[in-house]
Amino acid sequence: MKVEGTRSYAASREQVWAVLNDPAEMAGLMPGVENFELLDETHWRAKVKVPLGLGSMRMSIDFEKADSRPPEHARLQAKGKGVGAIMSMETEFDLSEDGAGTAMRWQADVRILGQVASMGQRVIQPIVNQQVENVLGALDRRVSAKAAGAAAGGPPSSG
Amino acid sequence: MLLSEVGYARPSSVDEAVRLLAENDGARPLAGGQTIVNVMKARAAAPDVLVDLADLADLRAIATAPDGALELGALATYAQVIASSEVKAARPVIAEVATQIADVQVRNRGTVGGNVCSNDPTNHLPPVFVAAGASMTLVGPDGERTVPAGEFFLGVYMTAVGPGELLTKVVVPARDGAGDGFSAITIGADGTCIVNAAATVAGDEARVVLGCVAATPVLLTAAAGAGAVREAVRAAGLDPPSDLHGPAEYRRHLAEVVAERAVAAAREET
Amino acid sequence: MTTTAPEQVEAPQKGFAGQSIPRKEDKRLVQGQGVFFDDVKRHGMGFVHFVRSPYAHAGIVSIDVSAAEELEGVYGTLIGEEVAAQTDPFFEMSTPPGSEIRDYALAVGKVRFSGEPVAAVVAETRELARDAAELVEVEYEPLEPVLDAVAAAEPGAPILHDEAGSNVVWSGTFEWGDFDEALAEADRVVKIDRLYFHRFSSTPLECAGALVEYDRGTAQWTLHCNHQMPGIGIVWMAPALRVGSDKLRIVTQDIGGGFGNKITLHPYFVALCLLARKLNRPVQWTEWRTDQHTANTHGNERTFLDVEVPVRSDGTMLGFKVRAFDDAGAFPRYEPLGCIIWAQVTPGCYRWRHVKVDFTQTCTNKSPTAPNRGYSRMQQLWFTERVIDVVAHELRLDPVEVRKRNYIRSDEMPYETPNGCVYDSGDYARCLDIALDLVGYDKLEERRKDAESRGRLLGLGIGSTLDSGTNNFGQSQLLNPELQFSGNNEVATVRLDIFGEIVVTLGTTPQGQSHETVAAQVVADLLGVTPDDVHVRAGHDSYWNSHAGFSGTYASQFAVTGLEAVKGATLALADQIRRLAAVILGADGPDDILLKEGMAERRDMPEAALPFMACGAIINVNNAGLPPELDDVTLNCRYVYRPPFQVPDTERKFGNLTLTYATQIHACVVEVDPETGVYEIVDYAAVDDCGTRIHPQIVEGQVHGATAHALGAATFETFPYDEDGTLLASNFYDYHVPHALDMPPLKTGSIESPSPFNSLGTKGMGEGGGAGIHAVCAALQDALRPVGSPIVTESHNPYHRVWALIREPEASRAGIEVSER
Amino acid sequence: MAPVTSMHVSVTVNGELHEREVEARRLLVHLIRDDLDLTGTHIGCDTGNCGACTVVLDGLAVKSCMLLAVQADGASIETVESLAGPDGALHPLQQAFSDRHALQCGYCTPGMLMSAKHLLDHNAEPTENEIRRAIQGNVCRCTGYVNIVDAIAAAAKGEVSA
Repeated sequence: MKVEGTRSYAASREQVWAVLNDPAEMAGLMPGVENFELLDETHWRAKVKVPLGLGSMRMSIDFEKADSRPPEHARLQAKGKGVGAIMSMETEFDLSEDGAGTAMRWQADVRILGQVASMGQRVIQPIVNQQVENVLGALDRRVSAKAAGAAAGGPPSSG
Repeated sequence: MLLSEVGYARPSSVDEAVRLLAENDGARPLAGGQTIVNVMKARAAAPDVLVDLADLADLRAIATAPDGALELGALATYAQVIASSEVKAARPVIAEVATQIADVQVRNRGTVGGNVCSNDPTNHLPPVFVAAGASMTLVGPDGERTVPAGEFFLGVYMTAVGPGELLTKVVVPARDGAGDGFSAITIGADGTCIVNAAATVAGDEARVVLGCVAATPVLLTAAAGAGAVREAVRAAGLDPPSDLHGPAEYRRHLAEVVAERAVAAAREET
Repeated sequence: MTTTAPEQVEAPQKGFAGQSIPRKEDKRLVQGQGVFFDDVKRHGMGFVHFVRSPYAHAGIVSIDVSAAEELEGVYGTLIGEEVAAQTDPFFEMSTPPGSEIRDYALAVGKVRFSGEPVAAVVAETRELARDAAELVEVEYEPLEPVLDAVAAAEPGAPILHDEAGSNVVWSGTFEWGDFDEALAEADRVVKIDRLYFHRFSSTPLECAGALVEYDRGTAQWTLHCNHQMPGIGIVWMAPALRVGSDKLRIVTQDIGGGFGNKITLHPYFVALCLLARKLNRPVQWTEWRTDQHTANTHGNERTFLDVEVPVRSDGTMLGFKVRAFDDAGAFPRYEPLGCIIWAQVTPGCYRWRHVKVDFTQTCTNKSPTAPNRGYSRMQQLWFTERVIDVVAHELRLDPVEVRKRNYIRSDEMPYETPNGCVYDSGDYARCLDIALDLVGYDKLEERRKDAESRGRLLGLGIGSTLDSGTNNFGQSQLLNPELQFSGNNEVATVRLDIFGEIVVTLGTTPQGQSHETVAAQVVADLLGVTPDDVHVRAGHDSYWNSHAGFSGTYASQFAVTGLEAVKGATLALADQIRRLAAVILGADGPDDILLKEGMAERRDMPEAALPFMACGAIINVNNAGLPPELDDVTLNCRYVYRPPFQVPDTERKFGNLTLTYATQIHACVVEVDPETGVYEIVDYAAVDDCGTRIHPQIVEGQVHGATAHALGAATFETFPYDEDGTLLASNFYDYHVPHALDMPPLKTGSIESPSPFNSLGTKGMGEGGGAGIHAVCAALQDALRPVGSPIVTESHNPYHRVWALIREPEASRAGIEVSER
Repeated sequence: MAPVTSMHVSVTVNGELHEREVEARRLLVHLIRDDLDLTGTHIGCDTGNCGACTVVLDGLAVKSCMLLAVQADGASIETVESLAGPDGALHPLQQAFSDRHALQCGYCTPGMLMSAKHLLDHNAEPTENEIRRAIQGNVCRCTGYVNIVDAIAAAAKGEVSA
């Protein structure tokens, strides 16, 4: 299942890039992260408890930074395991300058296997959309906070 | 079958229930359990604590308010709704729709509150309540608040009920000459819904709400004629899900049909 | 409900056979006192949970059970490596490459369908077993799945079984008559590029399972289970476990429906046997509904390509040619038998003499298939019925007339089909007339108009099918001449016990087919007692001597094999009673003794009579001084019935493959809402001819059930997969089986054309031929004529497909071509 | 009260009081079948669709796989084992099911009978459609429901064999 979209930020490319490429920052964007572990430069693991309304779904997700051309392009692979569900996701971001701000073109290819996929065909798409919206919403807030922090002379974030 | 370990509490008052919901991370109210127990069986999603509302007798009541509004307690079962003279007098469509929900056993246990709070896109009641302009009463640690049905449904399985909050009742305004209608295409007789629509017609205006075509009920308003209703559904640019019971284009087409039928039924009641 | 009076072809039988007596099984079942496998408990038993693959196709990199084993209350685990070390792969029936496939109780090295078991965990409670299963860590290396039988045969397709090197399980050509000659004789040839029979199953309400005990002292396993074909089950399991067949005792009592889906449980059961031995405790496994849907068995999915039908101007069809692709799923467990079973009904009900079939069966990354009510014949019969209706439509012929013109006639019975099968008896045209009468065919046009006035489209369709019963297992040699299977057998014992009790044991494993009752009727008539006097043991136990190689309940055969065995054993007992009584009563000989009302009496002197109780007592506990001529009288008689079969001719793929053919002619009237494609069956008639009926009510019950399965499959029931190989109907929400409100009113009728090939005149009839599926397809095609005449080319027609047919009728007709000769 | 993962449960089943310590996650059907050994109540699906586990709880037909056992604390439950009289005499519904051949494998029968009993307790003279609606939540894979509907109608009318 492919989802994609564009987003614009009142922040510099570097600022957006900094958020998107810092695993710890990313972990902060995902809903329900309980535990986060950096394995090496390009690999990290998160234990999440995704709130799904009727209850939460626990997953252990391994991330791999597959491709990175700062500050314009990144590709990320994620593989998650939960009870009755295997999730795999490949996400790509392309950042371009947009006046004073930054435009982001993103796409994600999400695949879900297992019992959950078997039972939830008709709701998986909207649920994935909801989760993506959550992440993007959090990203918006984080980037604005960063931009505001930078404007206020805060410390530059490390890549 | 065979659920994960779960905490269980059975409060004896709404206050205690709200406290339990607020104090326990991952707590979720348990009403009839006809959706949540199933979800827990699959273990894909599970609450950590179930707060069983069974002893909150006040929440079972179905009553007519002085202004003629119908007050459905969150714990009123479908069977109660079907048998209720208040429902029949105020908003008969709700009883009619309740008779189409699942089967006798589920109707004996399943509740109005459970139906709207689980907000599965195939549920019948969310479109009915949105069309009728109902409102949901929520009680939380900070007291009571009211959310219009149109703002209550936020996503698949997601509603405006916040952490530590409890839905206590659904208030459906008096009909005041308006008519209600409902139409659904289901898999077999009263099986899982493929597409449904509820309509409330007042004068020449129809509020049509489509279910099962998006994550939440889709509200449209149109002149209450067949052509206008179909046009309004087409103009809505629906992007319904595809599944084994019907591709998106079939659902898109059915949406027009059930919208028109629901409006026609509603007009008959005006 | 209307029931036409059965038209007796012979004089009505006397006695209990032929009467609908109260069922013996009912008293316990209506009180919840049946014993189903999940009701059996043992001290210290552990509960088994299988860890299943979420991938349709993947290599197994590693399995780590340590966390699961550390959980308190967990007794142990089992993984594929242990299975591979301790067992041999299950016996495969195919020739190469299919025979190279290595099928084990758990996945070894790779997984080949979503839901395939990769490990098992045993724990103190059911819940704990599941908790522990979640702790088993399996690392997979995903592989591309292949999900279509035709694509699986193409070069370059992902290969499921590397050791076979091909996905083809079996492939061969069948040629009977002279198809080229038929083309030359034809006035027209109708070509259909593709017909598709979908995947579904009967989904018995009781899922599979077993409680397995291992006795270290005797090295014997006892399986309390619901296997419906223990004879063959043991043939699979014992060699895999490297033991003799006597080391496996299979016990069943009540079984909650089977329909074929409980024939290939051996992989699970072998895993349970290994666990019971490894952990030295009884282990219990109850399959879940989700498991049954994803990983038990499905019915065979079949695609028919490049169909050619030579037809004369008057509508006489001369035969057909087709390329068929059968989807066996991930493992050919009972397969490739489906590659020949269809040939039992090669021409359906029709006098088609020239047939050419190219048949290929492949593996795909989907649930394995296995016999499912109407196994492999239903697909072929659907094909023949579709051919009839498509050809009739294209040539503008009346489907009723075309059927009557092409049906095999009653005066041609017994009729040898082009491939040597012998249709024993029947009168299809008469059954059709009765069915049409029941649905008011003469008023059809008026009803069409009435429906039209309500905005509905009305159509009528016919399904003509056969239920071929009592397999000649020699047909397996047409697939693989090396196979050492042929004929068939079933066994029963009948004995007279100390207090005069008549006790019957059966080799069968009924799942609702009422064998206790029907066997008692036959025994009662032969011994001159009432069915109440006959104690038929409930269930099956392979440890008794009531067990033969093909024992079980499957393939529509009890009324022939089961009852012939019962009859044989009862006649032997009757003869022994008469011989004993003749000696005791001083009669001239056994022929002078009459068995009547529980007594053996002298014909010439009725006051000289010996109660059965006395007979039982004399032989069992009071036998001193009996003369030597009674040495062989035990009053405990076992009889194995062997149907009169020959090994088929493997060169010509020719021979008689089944003993009896019951007829089902169904007529269906549908009303379609053209706006939505939603349709309703407004009238339905099922006319059945299964020869002599021992218990008409039970026969009718089987007709109802088979019809419900067919109607469910026609409209609701399907097992579709997404592109990753995930099953999309893993529970009863998405796999909608008909509920009470979904079933139309059923009218039934019957005639009796006794089979000349067995002594009772009976025919197996439990499976039916899926007539409802064909009837619905035909009725929809008929109803949709006013909206562009779409052609129904698939067996499953949910509302959205009907809507698509209405919207794009031309698309459905694109693959149909009529050429003049 | 703080949430617990296990609690003491008292239920009256077929007139007999049972007390058990039960995990909160245990389904009522497992309490009935595994702990109380009343194996007449069956399980046919994982999702509350099939109705094989139907029992009557405080006068209402419910699916015992859709309730936690702890939810039944204090409740009175009737299972199929309650239908026949103490003398073994079959309930009219049981007799009608046998008379009319309304069961084949018998697996759905206990749940079907409890749904039928619930119907007749609330509606002594049901129409055919009311009967079909009453058993809509009970799946039978053997009979096509034809004889089940007949049997319930016959029991309602008292047309059962002695």
